[in-house]
Amino acid sequence: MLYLYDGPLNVATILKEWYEQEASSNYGAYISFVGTVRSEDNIEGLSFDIYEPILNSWFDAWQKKAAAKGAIIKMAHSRGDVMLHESSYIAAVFSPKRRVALELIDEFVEDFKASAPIWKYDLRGEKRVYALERSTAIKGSGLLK
Amino acid sequence: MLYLYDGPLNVATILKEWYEQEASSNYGAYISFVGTVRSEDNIEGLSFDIYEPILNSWFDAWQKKAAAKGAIIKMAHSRGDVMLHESSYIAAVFSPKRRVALELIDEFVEDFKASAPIWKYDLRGEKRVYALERSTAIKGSGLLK
Amino acid sequence: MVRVEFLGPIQKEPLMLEITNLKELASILQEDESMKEWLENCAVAVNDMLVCSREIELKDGDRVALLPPVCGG
Amino acid sequence: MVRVEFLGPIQKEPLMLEITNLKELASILQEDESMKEWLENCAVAVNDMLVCSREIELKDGDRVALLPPVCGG
Repeated sequence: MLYLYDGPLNVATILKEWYEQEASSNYGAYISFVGTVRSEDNIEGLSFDIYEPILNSWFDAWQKKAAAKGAIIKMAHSRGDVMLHESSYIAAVFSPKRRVALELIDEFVEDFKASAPIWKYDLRGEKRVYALERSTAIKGSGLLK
Repeated sequence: MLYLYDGPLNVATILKEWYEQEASSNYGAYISFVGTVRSEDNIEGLSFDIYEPILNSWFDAWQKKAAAKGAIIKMAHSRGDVMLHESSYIAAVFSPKRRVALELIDEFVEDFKASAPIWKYDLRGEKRVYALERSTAIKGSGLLK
Repeated sequence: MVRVEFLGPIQKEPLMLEITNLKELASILQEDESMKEWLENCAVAVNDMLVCSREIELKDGDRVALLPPVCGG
Repeated sequence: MVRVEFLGPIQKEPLMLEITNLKELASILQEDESMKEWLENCAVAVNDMLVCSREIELKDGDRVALLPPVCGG
């Protein structure tokens, strides 16, 4: 339940499809987080590189963690360019009761930011500039220094 | 931005409308919580009474609290009957960055459960049975005892 | 006259009472056996604002509401 | 031969190296001035699993990847 798309996400369609996929699964709580490109520092948009093999194994580990709490996680992310006010990221948790969903979405989104193998670039003019200062070194970095 | 509906919520439409309403507001985070009626204890559905004047003032106080953090809150709730696997509640937070949205949605949903003047009934057969054992006395209750 | 309303699951018609504070309302409702449990777990609003003191003065036209335990969502 | 890949923003072509552990890879990359800063902030994966020890043995056909700081979302 990890979906990658070229370009911006169709948020309304994805949120609807996920809701319908679980319509009879008897989950009482569905919480979703949508990340949208903000206008700041005069960027024109963002662009993303994804390394899928590690993203998949990272996501599978989270899915197991969620399953142990009776929950499931869904995630969508953009590859390539996403312009201002378009959305690049959706994460969602379905769980029987609300506490699990409220806590898991927070932990999942934070770990996603810290660990998921995705690289962000600012789009300015014709350039694609790696957003190093807003990026986070993965835990254990510096092994080869 | 408080919406009350007779009967179940059209979740996909509401989530889409809210997203579109804020499409150019430059919020980076949109987090939504959807509550759906679970099949348990052989209920056929739930039914809700709402006392709107106090719900409105409670919601307005939260909207001010959100505004102080640069965020906004939207909420939808059902009046009357909502059957199994239908949804009765949506809360959402829009904020510039993710931490505010992740924290506000949790605080808002919990205070909603503890304070919002809405009463829940189990639907069983032809009966509408007040769900006292799952309800929470509002802070300050017992004033007249 | 003060109008007293019973919200949600309390099966009781509104009352119109000549009272000047919540203490007097408490005395009146305590005599109603059907209200005994509700008085234990109900919150009170005056003119749609929740209150947490019985010392509040009431005047002609005020509205009091009793709110039993809630469970939205 | 071990294939070494540089992910995301690192502008460097993959290498095919005759190495048997990550220490040897570290020695080779430390000689490349353009890699100096990346070695400070990159994580390492062997066959798509993140590792946190340089003692890991490498064998013919293994794949090593360097992952610079991330920022999805």
